[in-house]
Amino acid sequence: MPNVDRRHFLKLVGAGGVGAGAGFMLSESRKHPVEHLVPYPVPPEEFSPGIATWYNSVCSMCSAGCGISVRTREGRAKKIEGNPAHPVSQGRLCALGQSGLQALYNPDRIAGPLVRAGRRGELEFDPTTWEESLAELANQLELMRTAGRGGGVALLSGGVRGHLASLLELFMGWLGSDRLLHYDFNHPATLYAANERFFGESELPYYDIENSRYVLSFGADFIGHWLSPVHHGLGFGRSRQARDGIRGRFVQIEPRMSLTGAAADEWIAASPGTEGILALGIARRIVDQGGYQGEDLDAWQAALDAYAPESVAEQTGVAADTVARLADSFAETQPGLAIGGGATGNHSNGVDALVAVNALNHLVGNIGVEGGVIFNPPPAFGPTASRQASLARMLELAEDARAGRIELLIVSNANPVFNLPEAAGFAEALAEIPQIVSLSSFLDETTAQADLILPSNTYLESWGDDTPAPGVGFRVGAVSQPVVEPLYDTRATGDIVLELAHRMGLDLAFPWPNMEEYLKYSWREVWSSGTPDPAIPDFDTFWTSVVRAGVWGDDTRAPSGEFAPGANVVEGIGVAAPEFAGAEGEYPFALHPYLSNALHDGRGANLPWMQELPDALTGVVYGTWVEVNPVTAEQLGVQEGDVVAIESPAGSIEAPVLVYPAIMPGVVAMPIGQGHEQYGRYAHEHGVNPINVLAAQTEPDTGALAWAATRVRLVPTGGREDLVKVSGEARELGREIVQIAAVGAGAGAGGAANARLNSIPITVVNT
Amino acid sequence: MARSNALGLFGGPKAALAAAGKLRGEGFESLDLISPIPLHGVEEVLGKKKSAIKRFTFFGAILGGLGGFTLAAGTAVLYLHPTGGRPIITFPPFLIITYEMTILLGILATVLGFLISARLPVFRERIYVPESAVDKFAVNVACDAEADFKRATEILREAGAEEVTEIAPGGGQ
Amino acid sequence: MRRHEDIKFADVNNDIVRSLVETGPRYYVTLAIAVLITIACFFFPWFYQLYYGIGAAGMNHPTVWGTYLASFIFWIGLSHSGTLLSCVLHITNSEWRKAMYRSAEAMTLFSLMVAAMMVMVHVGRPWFIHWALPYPNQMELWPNFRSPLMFDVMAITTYLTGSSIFIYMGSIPDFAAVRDRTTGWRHHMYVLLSLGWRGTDTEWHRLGWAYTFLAVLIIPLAVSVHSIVSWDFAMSIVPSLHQTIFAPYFVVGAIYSGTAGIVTVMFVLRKYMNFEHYITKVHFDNLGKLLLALSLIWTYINVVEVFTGWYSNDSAELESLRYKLFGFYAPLYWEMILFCAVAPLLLISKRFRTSFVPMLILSIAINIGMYTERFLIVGTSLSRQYLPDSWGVYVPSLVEISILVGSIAMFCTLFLIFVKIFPSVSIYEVKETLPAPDEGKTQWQEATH
Amino acid sequence: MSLIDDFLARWREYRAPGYYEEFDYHWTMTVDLDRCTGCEACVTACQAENNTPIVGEEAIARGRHMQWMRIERYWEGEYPDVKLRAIPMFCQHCDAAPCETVCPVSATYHNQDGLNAQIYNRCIGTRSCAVYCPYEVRYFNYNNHHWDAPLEQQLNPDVSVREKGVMEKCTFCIQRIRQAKDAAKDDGRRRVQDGEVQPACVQTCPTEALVFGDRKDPESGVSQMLGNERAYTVLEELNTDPSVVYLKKVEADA
Repeated sequence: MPNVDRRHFLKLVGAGGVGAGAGFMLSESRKHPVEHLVPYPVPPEEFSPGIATWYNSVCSMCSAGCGISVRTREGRAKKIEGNPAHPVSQGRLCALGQSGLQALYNPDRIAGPLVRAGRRGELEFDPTTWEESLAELANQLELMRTAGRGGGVALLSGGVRGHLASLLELFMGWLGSDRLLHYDFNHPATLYAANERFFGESELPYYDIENSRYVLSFGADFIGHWLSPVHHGLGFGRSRQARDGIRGRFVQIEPRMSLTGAAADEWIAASPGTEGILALGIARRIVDQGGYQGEDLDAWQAALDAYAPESVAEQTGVAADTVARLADSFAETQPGLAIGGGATGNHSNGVDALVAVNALNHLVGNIGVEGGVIFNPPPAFGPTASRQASLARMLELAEDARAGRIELLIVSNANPVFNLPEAAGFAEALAEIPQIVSLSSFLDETTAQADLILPSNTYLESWGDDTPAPGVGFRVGAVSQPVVEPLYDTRATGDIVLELAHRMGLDLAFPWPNMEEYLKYSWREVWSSGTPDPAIPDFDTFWTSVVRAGVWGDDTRAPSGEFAPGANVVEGIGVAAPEFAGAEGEYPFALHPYLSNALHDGRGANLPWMQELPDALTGVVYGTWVEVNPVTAEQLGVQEGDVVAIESPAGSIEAPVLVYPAIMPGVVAMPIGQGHEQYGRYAHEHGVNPINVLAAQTEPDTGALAWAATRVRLVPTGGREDLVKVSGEARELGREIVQIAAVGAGAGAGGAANARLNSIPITVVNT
Repeated sequence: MARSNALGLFGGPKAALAAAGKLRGEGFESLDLISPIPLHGVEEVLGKKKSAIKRFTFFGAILGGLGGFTLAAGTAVLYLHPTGGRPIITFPPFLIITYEMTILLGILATVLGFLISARLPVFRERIYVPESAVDKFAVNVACDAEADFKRATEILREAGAEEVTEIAPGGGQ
Repeated sequence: MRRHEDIKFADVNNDIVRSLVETGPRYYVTLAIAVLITIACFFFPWFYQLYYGIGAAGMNHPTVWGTYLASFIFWIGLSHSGTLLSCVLHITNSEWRKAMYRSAEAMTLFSLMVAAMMVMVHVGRPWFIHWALPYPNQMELWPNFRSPLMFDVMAITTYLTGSSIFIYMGSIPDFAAVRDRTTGWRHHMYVLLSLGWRGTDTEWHRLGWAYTFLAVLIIPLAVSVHSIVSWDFAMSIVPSLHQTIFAPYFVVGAIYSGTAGIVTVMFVLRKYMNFEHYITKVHFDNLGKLLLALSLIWTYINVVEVFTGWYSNDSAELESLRYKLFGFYAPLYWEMILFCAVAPLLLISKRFRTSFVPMLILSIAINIGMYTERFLIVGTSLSRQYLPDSWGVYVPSLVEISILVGSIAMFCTLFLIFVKIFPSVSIYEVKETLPAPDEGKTQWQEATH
Repeated sequence: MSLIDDFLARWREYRAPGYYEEFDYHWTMTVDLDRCTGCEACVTACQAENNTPIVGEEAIARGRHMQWMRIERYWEGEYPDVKLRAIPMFCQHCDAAPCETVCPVSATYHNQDGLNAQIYNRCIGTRSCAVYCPYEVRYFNYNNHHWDAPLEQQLNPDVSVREKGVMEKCTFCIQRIRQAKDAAKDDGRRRVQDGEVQPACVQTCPTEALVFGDRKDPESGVSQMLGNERAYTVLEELNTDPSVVYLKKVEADA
């Protein structure tokens, strides 16, 4: 240990709690001066060897925006846990969020800037320097901007919020391009549209599951991956068992049992795409039974006239008395909550269906009440105009590319080549773009097509901030700070953009040297918008405490006013029969793709923990399968492991069969996430990508991809592919392993269980 | 000649036993029968033999039993490792150790007893005829005086010895 | 070919010394093959496994024990007839024991050694296997004597010691006889081995007593050894292993497979060591009767096991039973029933019992069946335990199969070396069965002619 | 005569079942199956905390997964009246643990905290503990495991990485318990307070289905949960006396 005198050394060792034998260790270290106890000649200020340091930040593994605390030891990130102070995660975290560490320490990260050497897609790259590549790129952009061809630049990013989104907005604005798009496969575009139409709200509302007594979910796998799974999980647990004498009841309506369906008290299979019709059937029953007494009762009766129990039962496949029972118990049990999403929202009638679900909440008076739907204030910061791209918008981009209107495409942490159906022709369109720059940390399918790769930091190495969506009913902002030094020669996305702007001579418009300074600058506004606190006299104190806590918020909910939908909204209520790509005669099964719990939309496929995390419902790891009902399997003469071809009008893939007991006979389901051709050693050559057989079918209102609206046929190939599973027999055989109690038994368990303390005292240190 | 041995070789056990009986009747005390197989009826001729082996076995086994239990219980007490909610000193498993150790030490003590009582091993030269390991039966008589030796030789020859040799004391043939 | 009663004492010495000293090329070729197979099939895969980890074998999450443990039980079982049978017959003074007991005891010894090797192969870190012994150390820790595996360590140590001593004690007079007929290094070796034995009446007397005491001690020991091996399983709470009948089941199975093993060895010795006139139809007949009796007891215990399992109506027991009888490994189960319960019924016929080649085939079949039994005990029970989610299937890997073959070769190697050092037929006890030079027929000869 | 008295006193002590009359702590976990959704956040948390290796597809196909905890899934009924019941399964830290007695080298034993401890260094890999464990929660290192660089930088320095031939299993995050005890001692307190220590799985559980604490503290969260009428232990008939107590799932038609 050079540069460390004995006293200092003892102090360090003592601080590490391993004081015993230190003298021996010291003499040993002098004997072998080349061996370092700590691999730093001069230890950084922030840590002591042996003592963990925790940094609060924001999870970027999905769009929920959970607050996280990252445990670091000796400058390395060791564990991600939920930030107890963050209202979304409240100290908890999902599996995907925890494996963010493996994004950081992924062996397949791009270690430095690369420039294409061979032909496109041949994966031949030469290393280059930031200096050279940024100078060249900035030069090119500046030329285009001054020539008025800035509109030829397109920037396609993944789900981005907060000030990074603002920065991109600003940058593209200065370039003079309107082609700034965020593409996220899981973005609930139809939900936004339905809320806009019914509530007139542009933000997602807060679903107060925690205080609800009855949750009726139409296709929304809110515990698995939908919107904010960790927060919904908290709500689920507390609704179930945190209240004395009250146990929330959960009903899940979907054609294939999801994780939420398995956790629910009742799982009801409705024909794919008819969930909205079922919602209206329930609504009609509520209205008929006098459960709604609003002034516009007549309008409602008129709107719901077509949804008589028999016709609903016929269309949805749910028995009329079940519809009546659901309606009665939903109307009776207050506060209740109706949630719609997932496949329900991503069908040809998605927006209408979600409007119907919203209508249910309104009919029983659950808007703006605790345990119901609570509207969110506008986000604390960030751009207001949504740049989220629907399939239609992406198709437009592809069309522009084909027409030669795009000269330069910058892709940042988005993977449209993987996440768009092959039928959309996006990959072919990319070939028409003269130059593609990727800012991805990984060599994914889209980056493989790039001419220049400027690898960005992972979120654990970057500055950033976030406003969770959906929020929790009040304004929340969270700061994401780097928890470790960048591992490689990579730069944060924001820093790359700022650097480009500087090199383009836009110093006046972008006066901040780096992302951290930009954030500090922007957060002054947040500071001044809050209520003054004598404990926080100046911005620096504010900033330090926000970075320490990882989150800032104003935890008072605005009182909700009376809500009533407009007359034309009520009039327009109605859900058409779903439309599928592919005729029923030729393609007998509706394909129900779903987001894998662990791999999400495929982004988790390069994380070995996620690859080895058994699927929550089937126990399968590493692979794609097609789930069929036991009856269907018998009809097709297939059993588990038999490979079938899944043929749709848009394409064909092959996958082994998994006989799944909880799926409708006319439906087959496939998990999304596998089937990567690139994306590193853990991702590629596992499974297939069901997105590739989806028809480019859109929801007409939003242009969103209706990913649940494709029909397929299954053709046994005669091949075998044993599914890799961690579990054996999935039947209990009467062994009473999971024991069952009747409703009312031992309710309200665990008031004390809600103590949300971390095991180790958290030391938050600003970097 | 202070002392010498007369060794008679017989073709069969009956003759050898008869010779031995006669010698004994004549007052020769130091008699050895050397045979390729254990002879039945030796005791009737040469008197009952007693051996201490059974005591070795018995005490060896007792020692083994005590030692076995002590080993198991002592180990448990010295290296306290609570397991499976059982007491530190548990009888059923320790009795099995006791049982095995009883037998082990019983066996070892028996071997020791055998070696001691049979005065083995011996690696110096002793009175021995290799034929006695094949099909000859030898009677070895220790004689104190010349007269005794002559008498013994006579008896042996009378009993049908195929060959009688004189062997110097403490040596081979 | 000489008749048994025509054999002279000197012939016995001649024949047996010849078997030790005269070695033909056939022996060397056989030995070389056995050694080569041992190295190639046992040590090479084992070293690979030491390098790679137990993962070289096919064991997995529910089935953490596999063929190594099955082989261990098998070899321990095979060891059971030799010394035990020899002791029982010695105490009951059976004459027909005398020609065959030496090689039977040797079988015990070598199968125990191979079994001990299987333990080394079985454990994950054999380089620390000495931690299972109580020796003074600086780790402040001694083994756990509450463990059924420690019972094993103690029992097998005792049994190995006891068997070695027993076979050695019985051989001392023979070493002395051979000592006188050999020269060179052999002579020196036998001088040491015979301890200066002369064959005086006192020595014979002491040997007789000591030998009898040893026999008395070894009988309960042998019974305890396989009981203890069975407790490795029965002390667990694995369905279909946690059974009170396991100890007698194992002991009977062990004696059964050991007796079959003796038949095999007898056949080989008789055929290739030219001991036709010592090992006769009488031996095969008697062993055949014993085998028949054992097979019936074994079958009975198997039926009881199935019946009690079925009668319990316990989900775990039933599933375990169903899996064994009709699951993935069902063909092996029915093979075992065929070889160990059905085929031995042929032994009812005296003609069968006294025909050498059919007896050889049957004895090998029984041991194949008994190996299967041990494999099924490990493989099927562990695959189907209490939590259905943790069920799995275990398939042995090539390394395991190779090590099994290698362990058989290792046994053969040891046996081949044995027959050149130990008189594989007891010289003095065979002589006891012959008429003494000045006597008529022995009792035994009268009974058999 | 004090020698004899002393001997008798010790004899009685060592003949007492369980040996420890009083554990210092009696760490207990409760799992509310009515809250558990089977989302497996706990599985990843455990893997991250305890350096559980990434084994690869082939190893899993051969049944050699190493995650210390798993979610067991059991289907009940047939379509459309079908239910999936999930139950987290990890080392139950039985007070009468079958695995402890069988280890010939004392590599697994019961410590003063009521934990079923596994000493990796001492393990010789007989795997008998895994056979004796009815919950199938012991995992064996069939080979050395490898972390592709730089994934190894994530490894938790408080937990060792196990070599081939060694059995491993859930420890109730003993390293966290140790740290909490040290912290309590540094604070001059005698005992760790409720909520100060949580294993990784409990810490992360989004539905708060898992509760961890000291059973000896009557005020602790787990003690309250243990009093719940839904409390039961898995495979109770085997009398292993687990330290993991499950709360029955509530079903409407039960």
